[in-house]
This record gives sequence, C-alpha cells and structure tokens, in this order.
Amino acid sequence: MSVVIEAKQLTSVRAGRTLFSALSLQLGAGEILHVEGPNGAGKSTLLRIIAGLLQPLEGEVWLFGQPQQHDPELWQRQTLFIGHKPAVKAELTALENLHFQTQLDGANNVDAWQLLETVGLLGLEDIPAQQLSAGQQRRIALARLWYSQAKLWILDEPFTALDTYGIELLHQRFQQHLENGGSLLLTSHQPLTWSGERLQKIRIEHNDEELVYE
Amino acid sequence: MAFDSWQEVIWMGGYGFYVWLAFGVSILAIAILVVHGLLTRKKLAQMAVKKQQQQQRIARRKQQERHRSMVTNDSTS
Amino acid sequence: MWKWLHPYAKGEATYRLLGLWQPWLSGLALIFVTVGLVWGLFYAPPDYQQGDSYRIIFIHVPSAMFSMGAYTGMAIAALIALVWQIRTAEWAIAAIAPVGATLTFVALFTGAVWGKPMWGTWWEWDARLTSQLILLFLYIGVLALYYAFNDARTGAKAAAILALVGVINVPIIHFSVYWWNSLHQGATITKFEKPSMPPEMLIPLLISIAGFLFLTAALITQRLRNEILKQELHRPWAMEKLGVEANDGV
Amino acid sequence: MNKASSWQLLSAVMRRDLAVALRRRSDVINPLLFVVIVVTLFPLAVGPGPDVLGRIATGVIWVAALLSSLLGSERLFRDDFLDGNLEQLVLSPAPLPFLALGKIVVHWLLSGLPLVILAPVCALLLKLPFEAWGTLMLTLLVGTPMLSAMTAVGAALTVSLGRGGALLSLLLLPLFIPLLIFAAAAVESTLVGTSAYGQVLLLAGLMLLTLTLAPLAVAAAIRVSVN
Repeated sequence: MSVVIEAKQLTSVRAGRTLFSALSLQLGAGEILHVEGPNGAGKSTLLRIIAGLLQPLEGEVWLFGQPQQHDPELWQRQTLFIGHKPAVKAELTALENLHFQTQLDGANNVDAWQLLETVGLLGLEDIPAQQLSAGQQRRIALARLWYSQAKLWILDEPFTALDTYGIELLHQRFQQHLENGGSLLLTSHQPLTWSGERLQKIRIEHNDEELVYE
Repeated sequence: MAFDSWQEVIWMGGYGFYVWLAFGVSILAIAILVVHGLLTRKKLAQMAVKKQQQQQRIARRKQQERHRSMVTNDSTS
Repeated sequence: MWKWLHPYAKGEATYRLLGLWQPWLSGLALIFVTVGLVWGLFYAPPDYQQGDSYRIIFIHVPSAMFSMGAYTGMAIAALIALVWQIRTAEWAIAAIAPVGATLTFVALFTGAVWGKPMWGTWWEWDARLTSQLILLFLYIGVLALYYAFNDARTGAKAAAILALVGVINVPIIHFSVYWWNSLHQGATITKFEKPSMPPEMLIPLLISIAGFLFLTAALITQRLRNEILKQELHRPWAMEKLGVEANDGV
Repeated sequence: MNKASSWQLLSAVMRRDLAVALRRRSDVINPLLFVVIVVTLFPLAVGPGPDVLGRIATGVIWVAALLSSLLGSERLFRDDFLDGNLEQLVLSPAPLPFLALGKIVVHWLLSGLPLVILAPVCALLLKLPFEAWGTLMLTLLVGTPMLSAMTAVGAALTVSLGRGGALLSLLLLPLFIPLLIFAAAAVESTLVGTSAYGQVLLLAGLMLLTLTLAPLAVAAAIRVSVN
C-alpha cells in the first residue's frame, strides 16, 4: 500500500511545554488514523503541523514521499484541513458561505444548492450563519468534504455539535472517501463507530515533567 | 586640565547645570539597564530553583505510583 | 537541516561563547568610556562659540550613533531569525531592543538638555531630535510587540517582522523629517554638526565613540545571555549554570 | 481539487469581503463620521477665523484620516482569525502575499476611497482655500492606499492578541510620519502658489514601494499569527 503521509520524529514545544517529542506516524491510502488523548495534550497541534500551518521544532512531514517544503502546491491541493473553527462567515447566509467556499476551493462547477441539500440545510439558505446553531454551522464547514478532491483529509473534532443524523452522514462520507483511496486523519473525543482493520489509533499523553516556566 | 579649580569644573563656564544633568541622567539610565540585567539573572536563578522543586515533586509522585502498582501486583499474585 | 550547520544556533554553545567575550567587552567599555568622558569633561578645551556646554557632545554623539546602529543590528538579527529560523537571532531582538531604546533615550535627553542653553528651549523641533524621538517610538513598538504574546516564539517572530518593516522605514522617516525641518525652519544652523573639530576635541570624542561601541556590545551580550538562559531554562545545562542541580526528569 | 488560478481565488476572497462589509455597513460608515466630527471640533476649539483654520486644515484632515484608519483596522483580520478563515487562506494554493494584497485593496475601497470623496466636505468646513482642494484630494488618493497597506501589516501582527487597539496605534503611527509630512507639504505648496508635483510624485513612489513590500510583511505576519 502506498504511503500517503509520513511524519518523522516530530517534536513540538508550545509556550515552553513539550507537547510531544520524536513522534512518528504513517498513513496509507484508504486508511484512517484516529488521534486520541486528553485535553491540551497536543492533538490539534499535531494536526496543524501535518496540515502545514505550524512548524514543528524538529522533524519533518512527507506527503507522497516528498518533504512538505518540496512542493507546497501539491501539498495544498492534496490536503484538506478543517479545524475546530468552522471558517464560516457569520454575516453571510449558508448559501453564500457555500458559494464562496466552492470558489475558494476552485470547485466552480459545484452547485451550492445541491450541496445545501446534501448537508441537510435546505430551507435555511437565507438566514445569516450567526443565527444558525453550532451544529448547523459545522455542517456548512463540513460541506467541503462532499466535493473535495484532496487525498488526505485532516479533521479536528469533526463531530463536535453534530446530531446523530449528522454523525451518520459524515461516517458515510468517510466510507466513500476511504473506498476511493483517500486517507483520513482526525481527532475526536467520541469513540468512532468504526470497525475495520483500516483504523489505526495513536495516543498522545501529557508528559508533565516538561511543564516549564512561561 | 581645562579648568583651574573644582569649582570651575562644577560651574562649567555657566553651563554646569546642563552638562551635569545630561551626564548624570545618561549614566543613570545606563546603570539602570546594567542593574536590570543583573536582577534578571537573579530572578532566573530563583526560577531555576522553583523548577527543580517542581521536577522533584513530579518524580516523587511517579515513584509513589510505581510503588503502589507494585504493591497491588503483589497482592494479586 | 540548516539548523545543525550553525553551531551558534545552539543555546549552550552561544552562551559559552558570549561568556568568553563578556568580561573583555565590559572591561574595554569601562576603560574607554571613562577615559573618553573624563578627557572630554576635564581636559578638552572649551568651544570658542558654545563654551563648556558643548561637552555634552561626548555622550550625545556616540549614543545617537549607536542608537541607530543598534536598530540596524536588530533588523539584521530579525532577518536571520525569519529566513534561517535561528532561535538565537530571535532572542537577540529582545536583547538589543532595550539597549537601543536606552541609547536613544540618552541621545534624546542629552540633545534636549543641550538645546536649552543653545536655543533657549528644552524642546526644539530640530531634525535630529525629532527623528531620535520617532526612533524611540519604533523601539518601544518592537519591545511592546515582543512581550505582548503568551508564546515567546510567536512574539519574537512578530517583533522580527516589525523590526524589518521599521528598518525600511527608518531612512524614509529620516529623510522626510530632515526635509520637513528645512521646509519650516529655513537655514538654521544645526548645532550638533561640527564639520571641523580640533584634534584636542576630536580624539576624546573618538575614544568615547569607541567606548560606547564596547558598552553597547557588552550590554547586548549581558542581555542575550539572560535571554538564552530564560528560554532554555527547561534544559539541564541552563539550570546548572544558574547554580541548581538539574533533576533529569524520570 | 479543481485547478483554480490565483486570480479566481483573489476575486473570490475580495468579493466575499465586500459582501461581508455590505452586511456591516456601520463599520464602514463610523470611521467616516469620526473624521467629520473631529474636523468639526477644531473650529470650535481654535475659533472659526479663516486664517487660523485655513492654515491647520490640511494637518487636521490628514491626522483625522490617520486616526480613523486605525479605528476600523483591528477588524481587518480579526473576524477571519476568529472564524478560522485566516488559516484557510494560509492553506490556499494561491500565494498568500497576493491574497493579502486583495484584502488591502478591499480595505482601501471601504475606508480610503470614501475618505477621498469626503475630503471636499472637510475642506469646506475648515475653510481650506478652494485652489488647494484638488491637491488635498490627490494626496488622499495617493496616500490612503499606503495607510491601508501599513494598517494591514499592523493588524496582521496583532490579530491573535485580541486586545490590539492601543498597541496597534503604537506600532503604526510612527510609520505614518513620512506620509503626513509629504502630504501636508504638497497641499502647503499649492497654497503658496508653487507646484505640488514633486511631493505628490514622492508620495506615489512611496505608495508603490509600500504596496510592493507590505503584502509580503502581511503574509509573514499572518503565518506567525495563525501559529
């Protein structure tokens, strides 16, 4: 199986605290990696490093056998990062948000109405996003998954605020993505209702002896 | 020496106040900078002591935990 | 990869090296500044126009020179910090800024005090004084930004960007202020420029300038060493340097 | 992902920012009202005589413009930072300085351009001689893009701080000094009957330099801030 993403000996220090050191991981096509750990252990930091938002103190991240800096454009086109901030404009309606989001992703042929229906927001299209519930806003953010062509999805707490139906919908979409040879890296406090040998887990623990002065 | 007496040095041809004010404040400012640097180092030393104590506390707790787990292992066997 | 090619990127090595320099720099600074200032204050002849008030020059000119010089040095450190991601260069920003700000303050204060007997006012909108004032604002901005962040590394990088933006602006500000001054004051003689100075005044001035160079270097070294210790406090070597036996975790 | 050119992304970012701004019209209008009110205060403080007002008019209008540009500037990246759009911009395939330039242009359209249009009103209130109105508007037209660009640098540096206001002024106002000097001098020389050509040209040169370099600084600052 081809290796999609590989992290080599990552070390990260935030605000004088070592979150993890010499952390390595590997993820192949069609695989899912669940990053677990207590609050503040550095799960989000790890995801942001792999997404290319953060520089690790030491170590490297490779995509398709190439280091991150090597081909930033390939990186940006082949990965999709959705953080715990939904990247939804509060002043714009759901439809407008989706419309601009598809354009920002260069997916001009995607029909925003269709997308709205897929994520179950039909009928709410003319309400500014700030008046929608947290779960509905998250649906707007996650709508990107339904047209994304990226091979690697990096999702920070994607299930937060979603209802049972939304979670089910997301699982279906994950399944399709994996079957198409995509990979998935995610954090979640909820246990994944996932069975299968393709699921890997990695756990980040506090290492409290490194708590230092700030 | 451009002056004949100490009085003249202080008087500075009528400009004594300005000259000594300028020199005094300048030297004071630089002295404050030096002293602040020395104090910072002292503060760092105090922080190092605190950190050492913190490390010792954590080490002690870990040891207790290890001890406890050994005890429970003994009781189960 | 790059990082390991730079031995000075490592805190401990840099700390040691700076430790070797510091006594020499401090000693030279003390000797030269003392000789320069004592000579200037007591032995140099009075100026035929300004009398003894000109003696302020022995502090004013060197501090003004190195207030600008320190800003340039800080900007170079900022460039190194941003391009090569060398942490020592990030800390150098925090070490240089207070020294530069103090020198700027000294230049500003001595300039203002000198202005009183010369112009009859404590504050004159003279081009050099005005641009020193703006330089002081720029230094304060860098310092404020550096310490505004919770994460020291973020603060250092933000301050580095600001220092670079500032260093591009400094010549523009300088030029504009001089130009503005000529526009509004016509041809007032700039009292600080001394085109021809007799050697009895020039030599102590040069000694004083050299002294301030060493002084600036010594002050920066002292602060940089502190900054290295502060940021590396979690490493055993730093704790040992501070006289505490490090407990190597578990 | 479908291949989108950087231009398409730029236009999407700009159109979205404009759409958001249209929903928050007060954010656009308030800084302009601020300028008018500041300008109104001066005749009340120094007296309405045309000789005094005419002399200080340029300075007052420009200082008011500098201060008003600081008012809205905190918002420039704050919303994007809070809702996560800033990190998506960093991850976008288009070069970040390019997108930063887009945001600067939008900011100028919403803050600088209205100021240019508002300038005659301020000039009238402050009894600036009519022959200098053109130069005043010209300096604002050339100078406000610089304001937007520098403001963007400051806003990007302080965006993650949450309480950037006073700090932002401290960082930015010293950098505005050359702009203030040359703009005021240009109007001044029109008033005394000489050509303002040189000063305006100088401002234009500074504007080009700023618009070239500021997006790079903004991009670097954004990368640091999303950290």
